[in-house]
Amino acid sequence: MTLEQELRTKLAEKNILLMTHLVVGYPSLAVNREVIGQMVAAGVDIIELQIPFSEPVADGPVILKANQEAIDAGIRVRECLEFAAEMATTHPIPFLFMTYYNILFKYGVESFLEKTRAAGLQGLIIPDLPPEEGEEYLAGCRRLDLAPIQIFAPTSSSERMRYLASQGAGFIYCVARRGVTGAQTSFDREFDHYIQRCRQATDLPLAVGFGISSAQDVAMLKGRAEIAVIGSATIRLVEERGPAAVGPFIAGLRP
Amino acid sequence: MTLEQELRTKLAEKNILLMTHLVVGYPSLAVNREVIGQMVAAGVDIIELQIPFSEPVADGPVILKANQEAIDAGIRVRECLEFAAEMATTHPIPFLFMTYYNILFKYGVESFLEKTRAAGLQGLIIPDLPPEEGEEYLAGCRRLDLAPIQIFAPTSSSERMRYLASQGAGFIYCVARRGVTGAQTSFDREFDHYIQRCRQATDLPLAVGFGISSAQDVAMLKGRAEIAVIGSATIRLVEERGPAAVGPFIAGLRP
Amino acid sequence: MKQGYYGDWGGAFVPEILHETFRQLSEVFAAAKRDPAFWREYVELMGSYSCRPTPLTRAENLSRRFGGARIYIKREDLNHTGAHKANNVVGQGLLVRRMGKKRVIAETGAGQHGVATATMAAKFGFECTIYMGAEDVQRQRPNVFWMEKLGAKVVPVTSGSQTLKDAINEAFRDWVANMDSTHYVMGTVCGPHPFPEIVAWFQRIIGEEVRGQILASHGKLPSRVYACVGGGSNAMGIFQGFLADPQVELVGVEAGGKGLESGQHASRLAGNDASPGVAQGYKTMFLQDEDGQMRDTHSVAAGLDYIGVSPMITDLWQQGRVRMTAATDAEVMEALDLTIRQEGIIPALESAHAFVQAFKEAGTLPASEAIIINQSGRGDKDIFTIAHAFNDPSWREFIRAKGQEYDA
Amino acid sequence: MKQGYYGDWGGAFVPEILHETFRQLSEVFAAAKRDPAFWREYVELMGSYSCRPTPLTRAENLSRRFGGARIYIKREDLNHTGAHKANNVVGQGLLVRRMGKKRVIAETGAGQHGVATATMAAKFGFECTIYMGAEDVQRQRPNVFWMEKLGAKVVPVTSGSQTLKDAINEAFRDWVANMDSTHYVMGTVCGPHPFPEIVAWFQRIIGEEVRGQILASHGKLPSRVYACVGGGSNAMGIFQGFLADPQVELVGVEAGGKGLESGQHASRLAGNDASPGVAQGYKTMFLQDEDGQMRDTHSVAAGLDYIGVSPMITDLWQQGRVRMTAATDAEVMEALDLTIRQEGIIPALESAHAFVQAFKEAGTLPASEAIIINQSGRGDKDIFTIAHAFNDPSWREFIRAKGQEYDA
Ligand SMILES: Cc1ncc(COP(=O)(O)O)c(C=O)c1O
Ligand SMILES: Cc1ncc(COP(=O)(O)O)c(C=O)c1O
Repeated sequence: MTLEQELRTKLAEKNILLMTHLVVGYPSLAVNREVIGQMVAAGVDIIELQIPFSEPVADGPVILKANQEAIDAGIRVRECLEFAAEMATTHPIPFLFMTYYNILFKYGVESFLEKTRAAGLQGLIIPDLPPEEGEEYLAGCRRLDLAPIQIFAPTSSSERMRYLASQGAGFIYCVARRGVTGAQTSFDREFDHYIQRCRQATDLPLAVGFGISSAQDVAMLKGRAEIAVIGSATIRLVEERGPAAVGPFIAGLRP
Repeated sequence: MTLEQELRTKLAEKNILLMTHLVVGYPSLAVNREVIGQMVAAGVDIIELQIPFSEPVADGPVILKANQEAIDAGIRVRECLEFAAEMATTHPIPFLFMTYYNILFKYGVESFLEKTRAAGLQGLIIPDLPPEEGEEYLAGCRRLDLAPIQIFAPTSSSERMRYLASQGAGFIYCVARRGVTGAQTSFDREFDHYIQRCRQATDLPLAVGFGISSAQDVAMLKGRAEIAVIGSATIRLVEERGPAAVGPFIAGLRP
Repeated sequence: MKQGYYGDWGGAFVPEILHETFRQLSEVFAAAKRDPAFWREYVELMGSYSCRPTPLTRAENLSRRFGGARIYIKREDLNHTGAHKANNVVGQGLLVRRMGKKRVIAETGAGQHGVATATMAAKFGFECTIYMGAEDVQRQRPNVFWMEKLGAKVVPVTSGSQTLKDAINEAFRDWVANMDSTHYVMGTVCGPHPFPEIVAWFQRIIGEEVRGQILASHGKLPSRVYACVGGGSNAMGIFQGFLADPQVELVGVEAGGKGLESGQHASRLAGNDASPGVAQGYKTMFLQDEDGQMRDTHSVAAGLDYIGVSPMITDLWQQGRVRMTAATDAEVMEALDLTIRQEGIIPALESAHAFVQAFKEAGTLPASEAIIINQSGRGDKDIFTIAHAFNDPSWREFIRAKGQEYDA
Repeated sequence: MKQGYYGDWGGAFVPEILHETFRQLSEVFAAAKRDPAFWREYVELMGSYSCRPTPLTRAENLSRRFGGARIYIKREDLNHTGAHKANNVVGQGLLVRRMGKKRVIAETGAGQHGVATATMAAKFGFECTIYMGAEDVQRQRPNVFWMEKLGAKVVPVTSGSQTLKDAINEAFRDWVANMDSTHYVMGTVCGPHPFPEIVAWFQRIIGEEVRGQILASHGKLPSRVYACVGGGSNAMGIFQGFLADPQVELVGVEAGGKGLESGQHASRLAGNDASPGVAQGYKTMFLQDEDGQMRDTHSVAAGLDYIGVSPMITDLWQQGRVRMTAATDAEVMEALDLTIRQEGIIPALESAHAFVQAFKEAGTLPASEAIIINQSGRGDKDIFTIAHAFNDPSWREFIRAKGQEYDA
């Protein structure tokens, strides 16, 4: 079953899916384990595992700091792969890698994708790899049945969206607004128009990220997108109130 | 009797004359008075009274400092004139003013020279006033019978010396060497040659200054020059050992 | 070859949200390149606002001292704001005006590019924000002071190593949010396409001038041309005057820091510590670990203290067209001292790297030959660093006394 | 008129021991003036070592702001070493070479002329000693540091007010002892004849260039030309381009310090506190008391903080050819701030005086007219003074922290 099919199946049961995110190794693999356990138990549908990179240009302050501290604490790419394999084996939901291209490039794109597949992950999100630069990556994903998640932005033209969609699989990650991860998004008329354009450009499910942190935000997305992405919010929560707070928080998002 | 005649008269008795120097108002008029008393009693033949100026370019560190401290202590040109008059009246030897041209210029050259004459002084030494710039001054001196002492330097050509001599009266002040006041001069072959050139350029008595501070120095000048000039040496002496040391010092110079 | 690539290097690894911005930038730049009036306006502005053409100085005393080739110095230090950085920022300023944007942002390490950008922004009437590693803000306070007086907002970047690369990341983060109003004035021939091309295009003014100047002065082409390589903009600027002349050897000099073996340097190409990578939007040789995490770099010259290097330089190096070497901090201080004393010229610490290598080689060339050193900037802005590096006791005393004055 | 006089002013009031030295200097200078190759060599050197011709910059933003005449700025700040001082010292360097002397000395106040002279000495291979008031050595440590790195000996002068005038006296004292080997590089159009003539002759390069530049840019002569006046060399330099054009009004700007009424200023001609005098070898208007003792002067700009003024300027002022005005410290800081922010140009504190007066008058002139401000130097060297004067808290903190670092 492809990632898209799996999501469609879930969507038959729920009117919106939740995708959560965490930075591997931040604050530690042990806490990651606990947080993921809470997420899965609270009904999360997909999890992005971010492999830390020293230059995370597309990320805002919360995730940036998490990347750095994980690296400073000594996390290695090899450990991330092992940890991802462990999670994918343990939990019955799709896992994705999120990272920057240099992590793949330096590892060897082919080998990295093979490891990803072997770990049981279903796709990857690489925000600094436009399809024009990703031939090897896209080919590898196709070959290995991994979903190379493509990203739409409000600044993308409709033509561009169609091109991106043609290169992607699984779902489309729709960046809700200008700016980096972690800040609030307002769901206004302009946003609606943007989502309409996304919808017209692709048949893939749409995930909307950037700044989603409450049941209200998630409710706003219902009927507009298929997947609500919760990124910085859980990292902040773990920092402030510990991993045990994650389950109730997630459960509360989709009451 | 002109200054030159007066000197010639003295030279009939002594084979070398002594000219001493002090800065009016340094350290105070009272000390000046005592020092001059000691000098005259010890047989000094001429005294230069330097009116302090804030920019004494031709003077070395000792006299420079004396100029400044006198000004800082509040000495005024008017007081210098009064003090000079008092000295010239009290003591039976010739007094000269030494100062820089701005003091005369600012006072009014004519009036200054008249005051100088009225005070009973016999001439002036103005080291920054070459004859080319001193028309008014030279004319005033001639009119008032004041000796505008001219200066020779080792760098003066013989032709230049003759020109300078033609503008001067009283005696010629021969700068012994390159440099400012206060440092030692060596009386070598070059010096002898210089003095010979001075002698050939003028019939006026020759005074030699710059760095003379011992009986030995004075003895070296005998037969070469008519006047030995003692400048910084007495200022230093007063600073170190007080005014009372001046008499014995002067007396010892010409044993 | 793929667009924006120089051999295997370059590209445009940008988040989708900037795709359109880059498209517009490429378009406006292409139009400007096609328009001869644009280059004329640029040259005119550099002539009336900065001091172009900058002179080519004969270094007679140094030439005599090394007793070989005649040494010439291209004087980019005489540009307005004191470095070749002006060439690039003024050019980009004209592009910004064409795009109708009203705000510029830039990263800066040593502060030179920040001061240059803030200056250009004041001149063109743009709003300006400069990102600068918090550590650099501390080290380069004089430049921060001037940027602020020039009306720029200086944002200290506290992430990562708090230096240049982190300032670049932070500038991208700003851009990603404000691309509609804002242009990111990249400071060197790095970053995603078309930045290397744009910056190199403006910096070629150095090479164009110097080619004519050396022919006029020396009657023939130089045998070697030396330039320091941080990002590579001053080097690409001067090298472009001679790329088509195979008899002219082009020599880049990287920061050897405490020595190539020490690990504390910023030599991407001359040393063996770098490997191919993709970061900050482009592919080149990076100083990174086996996982692809960027390493800390070191140089006495803040402007050379960077993890990556121009894809153009990497390509020319790979082709063998540019020879890459490195100068250590200690060699740099020595060359600086000598140049100041012999020629009355104070190179920037960055530029002094090029002098080191030229001095090593001048004596081995015949007197009939000429070599050119690109003096990318002036060193008097670096007084805090230079006086410190020379360990000048009166300087220490002066700063101590001033500090006490402000303590009171 | 007597030789070396400009109207009632000037002359050569020098001790006899220097008579021959001055004769020789006059002779060598006269020969150089007669020799067209000399001027050519000078212009060539200024073009290849410094950055001449320096540009004439259109200050569009300031022009718009004041809404009157078009403001142009002559960019002497882009000279090597950052000020018009280079024009003079390089010229005198060539004279020294002609005289066969091997050592130069100079006075310096702010340090600009000292740095310029030390630079020239390094370039020409002369020994060099710079006299600088002890107080200025303290205040201008960065310049002292560079002079020393350039190989010069810097002698702190502890006599008098320990500032510029005392440094001049001390330089004379050195010269009087060492005139055979040594040339005294007078820094401005003051001092005994032929110094004013020599310095003005070299500085006229500014006026010659700018006359052609303004005609090319504006199509006609400017209606006014503004220059700050310390000794008067940058002013004489630019004014000489227009002396024969009565329709061009020449405006000199002196240091108004804390106000002309405060007594704490250095306005010889714009104020009423100066009177004719003779000091430091020449006759001019001096700030002196009734006895002829020189007074303490004050200015935020060390280079304007001087008791006398060029006899040439005094004459032109007396003739009504040059209008003299003054700018206060406070006005200067304001004009500096505005110029930096509006044009991205940092004038030296000295130069900023000229900007003050131009700003006061620009709005009263029609838009068809042009005015020129002579920017004699760049202000980034003045950072210690400027940051202090702006009372910048981050700067204080930076210096405090550096001081503590050196305390440890
Ligand atoms: C004076 C100077 N030279 C060189 C450089 C290095 O940059 P690039 O290699 O792009 O010329 C810098 C960077 O700040 C600089 O300020
Ligand atoms: C930048 C600058 N401008 C002006 C002056 C004043 O001198 P002048 O009046 O001779 O130009 C100085 C003197 O140091 C200076 O450094």
